[in-house]
Amino acid sequence: MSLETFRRDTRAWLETNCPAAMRTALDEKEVVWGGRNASFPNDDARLWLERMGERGWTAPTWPAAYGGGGLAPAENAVLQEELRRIGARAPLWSFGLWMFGPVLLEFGSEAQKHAWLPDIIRGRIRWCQGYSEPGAGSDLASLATRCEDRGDHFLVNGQKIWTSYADKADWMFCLVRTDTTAKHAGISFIVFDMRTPGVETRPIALISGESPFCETFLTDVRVPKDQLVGQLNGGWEIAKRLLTHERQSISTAAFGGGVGLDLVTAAQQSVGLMCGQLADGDLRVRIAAFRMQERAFHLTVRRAQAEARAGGNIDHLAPLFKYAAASVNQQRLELLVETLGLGGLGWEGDGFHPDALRATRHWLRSKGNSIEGGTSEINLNVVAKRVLGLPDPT
Amino acid sequence: MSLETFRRDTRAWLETNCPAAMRTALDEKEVVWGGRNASFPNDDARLWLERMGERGWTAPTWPAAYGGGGLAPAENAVLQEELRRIGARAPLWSFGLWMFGPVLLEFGSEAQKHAWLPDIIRGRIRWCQGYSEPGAGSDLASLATRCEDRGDHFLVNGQKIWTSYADKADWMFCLVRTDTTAKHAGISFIVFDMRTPGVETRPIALISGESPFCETFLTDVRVPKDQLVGQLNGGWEIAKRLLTHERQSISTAAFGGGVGLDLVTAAQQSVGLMCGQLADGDLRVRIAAFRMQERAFHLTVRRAQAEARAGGNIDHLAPLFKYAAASVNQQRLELLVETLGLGGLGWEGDGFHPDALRATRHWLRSKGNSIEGGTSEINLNVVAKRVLGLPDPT
Amino acid sequence: MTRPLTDDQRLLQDSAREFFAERAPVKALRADRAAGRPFDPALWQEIAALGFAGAAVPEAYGGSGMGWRSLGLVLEAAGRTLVASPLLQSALVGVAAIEALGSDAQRAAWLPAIAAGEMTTALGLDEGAHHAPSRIAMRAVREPGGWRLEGQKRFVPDGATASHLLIAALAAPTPGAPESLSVFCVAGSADGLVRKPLAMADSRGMADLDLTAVRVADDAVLGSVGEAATALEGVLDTARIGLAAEMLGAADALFALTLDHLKTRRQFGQPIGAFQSLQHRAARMFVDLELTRSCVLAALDALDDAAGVSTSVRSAAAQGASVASVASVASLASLASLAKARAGDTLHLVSNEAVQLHGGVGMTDAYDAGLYLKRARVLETLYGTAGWHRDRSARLDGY
Amino acid sequence: MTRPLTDDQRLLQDSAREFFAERAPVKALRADRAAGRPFDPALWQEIAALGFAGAAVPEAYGGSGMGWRSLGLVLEAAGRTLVASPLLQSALVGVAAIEALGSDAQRAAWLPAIAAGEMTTALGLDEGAHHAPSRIAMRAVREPGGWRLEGQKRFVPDGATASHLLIAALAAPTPGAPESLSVFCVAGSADGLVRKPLAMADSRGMADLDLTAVRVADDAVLGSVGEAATALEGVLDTARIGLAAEMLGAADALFALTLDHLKTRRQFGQPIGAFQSLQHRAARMFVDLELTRSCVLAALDALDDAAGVSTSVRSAAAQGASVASVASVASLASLASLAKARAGDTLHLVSNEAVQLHGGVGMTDAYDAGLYLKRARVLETLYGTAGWHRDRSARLDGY
Repeated sequence: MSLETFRRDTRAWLETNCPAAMRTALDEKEVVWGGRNASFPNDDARLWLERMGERGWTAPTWPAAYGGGGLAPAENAVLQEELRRIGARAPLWSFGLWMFGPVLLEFGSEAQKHAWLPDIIRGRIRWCQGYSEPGAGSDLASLATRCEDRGDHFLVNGQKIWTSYADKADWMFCLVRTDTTAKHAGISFIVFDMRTPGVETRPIALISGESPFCETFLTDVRVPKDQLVGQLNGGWEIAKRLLTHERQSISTAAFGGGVGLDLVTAAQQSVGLMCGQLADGDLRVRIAAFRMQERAFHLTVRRAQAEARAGGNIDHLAPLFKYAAASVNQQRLELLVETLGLGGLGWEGDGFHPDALRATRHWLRSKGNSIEGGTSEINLNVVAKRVLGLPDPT
Repeated sequence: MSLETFRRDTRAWLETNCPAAMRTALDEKEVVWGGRNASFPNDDARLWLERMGERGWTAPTWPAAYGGGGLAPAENAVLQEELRRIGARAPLWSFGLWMFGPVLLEFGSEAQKHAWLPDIIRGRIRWCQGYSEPGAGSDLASLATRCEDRGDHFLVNGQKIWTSYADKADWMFCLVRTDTTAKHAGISFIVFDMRTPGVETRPIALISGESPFCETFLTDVRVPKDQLVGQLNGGWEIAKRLLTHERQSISTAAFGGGVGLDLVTAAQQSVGLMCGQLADGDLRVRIAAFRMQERAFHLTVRRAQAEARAGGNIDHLAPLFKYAAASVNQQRLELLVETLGLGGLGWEGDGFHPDALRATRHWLRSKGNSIEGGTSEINLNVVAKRVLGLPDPT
Repeated sequence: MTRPLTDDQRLLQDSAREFFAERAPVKALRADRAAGRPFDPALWQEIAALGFAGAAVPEAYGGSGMGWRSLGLVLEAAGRTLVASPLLQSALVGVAAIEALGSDAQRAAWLPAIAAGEMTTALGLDEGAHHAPSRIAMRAVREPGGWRLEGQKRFVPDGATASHLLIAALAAPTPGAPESLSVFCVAGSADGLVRKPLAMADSRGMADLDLTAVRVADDAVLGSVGEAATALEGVLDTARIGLAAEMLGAADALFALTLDHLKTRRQFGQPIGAFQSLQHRAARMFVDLELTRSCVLAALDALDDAAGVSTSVRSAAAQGASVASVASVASLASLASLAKARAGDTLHLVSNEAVQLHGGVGMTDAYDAGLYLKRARVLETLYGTAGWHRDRSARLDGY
Repeated sequence: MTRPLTDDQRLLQDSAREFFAERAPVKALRADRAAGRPFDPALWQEIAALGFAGAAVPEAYGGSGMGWRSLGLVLEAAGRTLVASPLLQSALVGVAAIEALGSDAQRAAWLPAIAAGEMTTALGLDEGAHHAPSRIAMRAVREPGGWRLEGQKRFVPDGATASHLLIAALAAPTPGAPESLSVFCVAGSADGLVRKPLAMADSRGMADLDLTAVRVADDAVLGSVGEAATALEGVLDTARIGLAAEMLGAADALFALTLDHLKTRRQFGQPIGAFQSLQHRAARMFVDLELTRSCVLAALDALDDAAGVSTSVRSAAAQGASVASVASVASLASLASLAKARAGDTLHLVSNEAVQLHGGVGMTDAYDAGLYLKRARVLETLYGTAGWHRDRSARLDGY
């Protein structure tokens, strides 16, 4: 089928099948995460997921054999263009689609792919990621959750932390220690149902008042042996691949990209003008400096995208993006809160504008940007060592 | 003698003996360094040094036995007050007075003290310091200048660098390696006449155009054994004491303290006003931020002085001073040069105001403030480890 | 200026730190937050009983007469554990306002009550989300035997709980005369006064105030109408300096918490505090803290000096204003801005670094770093941000 | 905007870097400095012969017609080794001015001469030590058949050596009409023109110009009097962008020199580049450099786009100004300020860090870091400091 035909067919199908309500901007609260206890903001959202899932277009480039769309990259590009053209919402947000699926395709057995990929594509199973532990943050490879071979099953004991939405997830993909005598070479990658006896989750209240992350306690959790993905003690390679997926998805999403109040408008309204300029000259200078930094960052993202499209190698820019995206978002929210004055430091109630309350929460939440998915310090280490070739201490 | 009597006598003596010309502000160019080839800006300066040296008041607290003033601390305080009262110039600037003398008093033999201290006090011998080497900067203890025991003398071979005014000095005090099997415990402290065969100096041209420092090449230099100060291989202890003297004298002198143009005046003249404020709003904000930082630094120096006078321990503030003094001076000169625009970037000639040319040279020279006498990085290490108690890597 | 602590002050500092660490640690703030109250009234009675509420009140008025620096040390100690008591608004701002503006009768009536912890005050000054003492719209209209207040105040610290509100308003001493800022003492229970508590991110008590035809008698004017404007600047400078002391305490305690984490948290086989980049960041925070400490202490000293000066100036008023006192007022304003700006920048840095250096745990509500972060921004904003004070500092220096 | 380099551009970049590294390394600057000359005329002939002088000149006028981005790549390459040739003033500023303001006859007369390296220009704009295009006092007075120029210019780059000076002056098209900025081409040998060379810290050629009754004919006016003011802003933006490219090259090369030092200098038993605090500082410089690179490339692209736009606008002039072209002019100004400010901040940081990280050797005249530092400040200052452009950026955005 020619691309032109594909485009025409796709456009026609979308025209018929994408409900009008799904062609509006997606608010955070209306995101569809799927899963056994999926909730939908409305029937159109349910319908949209069903229709897209049926065609495998939630995972357009995955093989049709597992329920994916089976599209070639060029076809997928057309599909994405057509979706953007009508402003269609993503039918499904899913760690299964973004993270677990891609590594399963690469490392999983045929049986595993058939077992799990179709449900990911249809949004029937919601996954979460068991990586960090209280004692293993930046130094992830020091993880200690023990996984013992008990003949016909594994027995898992330990604790995971910073598991996004573990309390709402159906299954977990998880790094465990299967050899205590080796560091990186003693890690394996397993998956299990969150209903397995011995799995307990507890949401972590953040400084922003939200609880998107959980602690997960694993006590004598029995995991069937066919739920080991990849080789025994071969989990670190999968982990590294996954971290790359995570960092890319974090920095291209560019923290809180489209969020909320415009800084300059807020400043003009809140601070006022003097001699035609923002009355607070110090704040004005810092806003100008920030906006130029932000713009330089966006131009860099665009340059990298253009170079990547032209077949250039942009590996040296990858750790930069995560670092700079975090810094830019944090600066923006600090300035926004400062611009709003005490009005930007409310917690709740009628005394504050809802946009201002949202800004406060986002500001607090943004402090995690430079920690989650690889701290800024780790990213600077990576730039120094891998990009600039600076030596390790001896 | 009561302090009151001492004050009365001192005041009378100064009234008679301090020439009027020596009661004016001291310009850098008129500093008297003494030495075998001493030069004096005028006869009054020569007379002033002779008179003060004769009384030992160039080194008021050193024992009279070596030609010092033999004053008690309280008497010295009175002397300094009286000198300040009439705005008297320091009769002599001297590394012998500031650095070598104090350690000689502590570590030298009786014969050595009698041999060298009187000439230091009278300004007859000018000393320089042989510390750094091309391969030993921040890591001073890795110095490699070899000093071999040849029975009746030492034979010294190596190279020193950053020796202040070595080309104008008469004698050098110098760290050398007497044991290659130990690092800190293989260093000795020797002194020698710069006329000894095998000693060559070469001034180093700096980016500021000045050459206050030299490289010193030592080739088969024979040093009599009685010119070893302290124990063989005991030089590191002396070195540490000397570095403390150096850092204190650097940070209390507070780089370029009284130098040149006032930042605000220069900005008002060069940049102009708009709406009653400096027309360049960005520069204005940075000048304001700097001046507050500078003031905070000065208040800290004063607080430490007051606490020290009251008998408090201010050891935790010592590395802070060197670090902050360098940073404040560098910021000031960067802002001054920026304030002067292209007029602050001249090298020489009638096209520039002499004050502006001086500012440019000072700006370039100030880049060394955070390097010489212990880099800012080393000072931050010291704060982190000794003051804050942060651990060494294992 | 910049005197070392006296033995009495050291003793006071130790006992204040000990008291707050014991009786009002950060977990007391958590308890107040959970209970939905801005602070614990019982704690305030203990604070007053220790003499802290009257630290800056002269002995003649029932205070302990220890002066501003001593009160600053108490505020610093309170800042260490994020105590949100009436200390700042009553013992500092209220006392400063009554001292500077009030008549002898008002001093005699109110200062002892504040020192005893019976009366608490809240200064109603700003009418927007930013500190802007030159943008007051609240009006006081002359009526027979008194004044009628009309207007709104926003984000008044302790505004919902103080027994008395000190309201800054524009008023003319005689009909037709130019209006200038004056301060009125309004009972919390006054008719026409509506107090709307605000739930702030840092759980400290603030309120918006609506004043509709609030009537007060003549003796509610601090001093007399038309004379407050200049003296009010001095009161605000006192507030800024005391606030800077509280901020220094918060920054200092949070830095200590962070250092502790750097020494104990292990990753890659060692304490993370062994990594040089973190060591240098910690060292730079230390430098900032020490510089801030110098500014705060110098500013507190200047307050004590100015108190001395103003007393002597008052007695020598007939000879006209002395040049020295004018210079010292300018320098007090400058020092107040220096202390507030420096404390603001330092607390800003330390609070951000604290969360970052703690990693994930710093993001959790269960850990204290986040509470310091939220309080930090409120304190940074109150009575002028660092940027506002840099700007003011440049203006004071004429550029 | 933000297109990857074409194959031609890559080739050009490589050959320019190779050429300057070979023929004009930093030691050539040392030789020029020792000889007391701002640059080597023989080198300029080679540069012209390679087509660099005419990179932005259309082929119709004897140039290579490669466009602004290509010229930017050449300037970046020149910046790497601190080449102080007429490239910036003639190939960039002169060409931009003649292109934007000149008549067809002037283009035909001057552009080929610049491309061939025979004519060199210097823009005489600022009259003080700071960039201030709105503060021009130089006057051009109407005389029969021509104009009389009176005034002074300060710190004109290449002002002592250029064959022609492009002098910005206030002039009225007809007697009594309001004056506006116009640009006059004055031969270096003109009567009444006194050029005073300045010895700058970076050894680049600059001069003060005194113009006393300098008479020029009508055809010396670029275009016509009264029409230059807006277009001149565009010429200055072109200058700023080209300068930013040169600065990026200097910063990039100096960073490479510094990295090399970090890898080879040993202290405490290891390369100093193994110390984490230095690693993080190097990594942050890398981030700054990459962000700057993006801004410079985007701004150069915008120049090429605007050149396209202005051609099409010119042909479609009868239909009135298009909204798109107005927007793109605003965005060009904004991008020019972005590129110049970012390049300024980055070069400032890198030049200071380079000296510091080199330690003592960085302070010596014999080492190159100091030459980069001196050149850095001159480039930072020319056509507006980073602060000036931040301010302009805020004004362009209406706050």
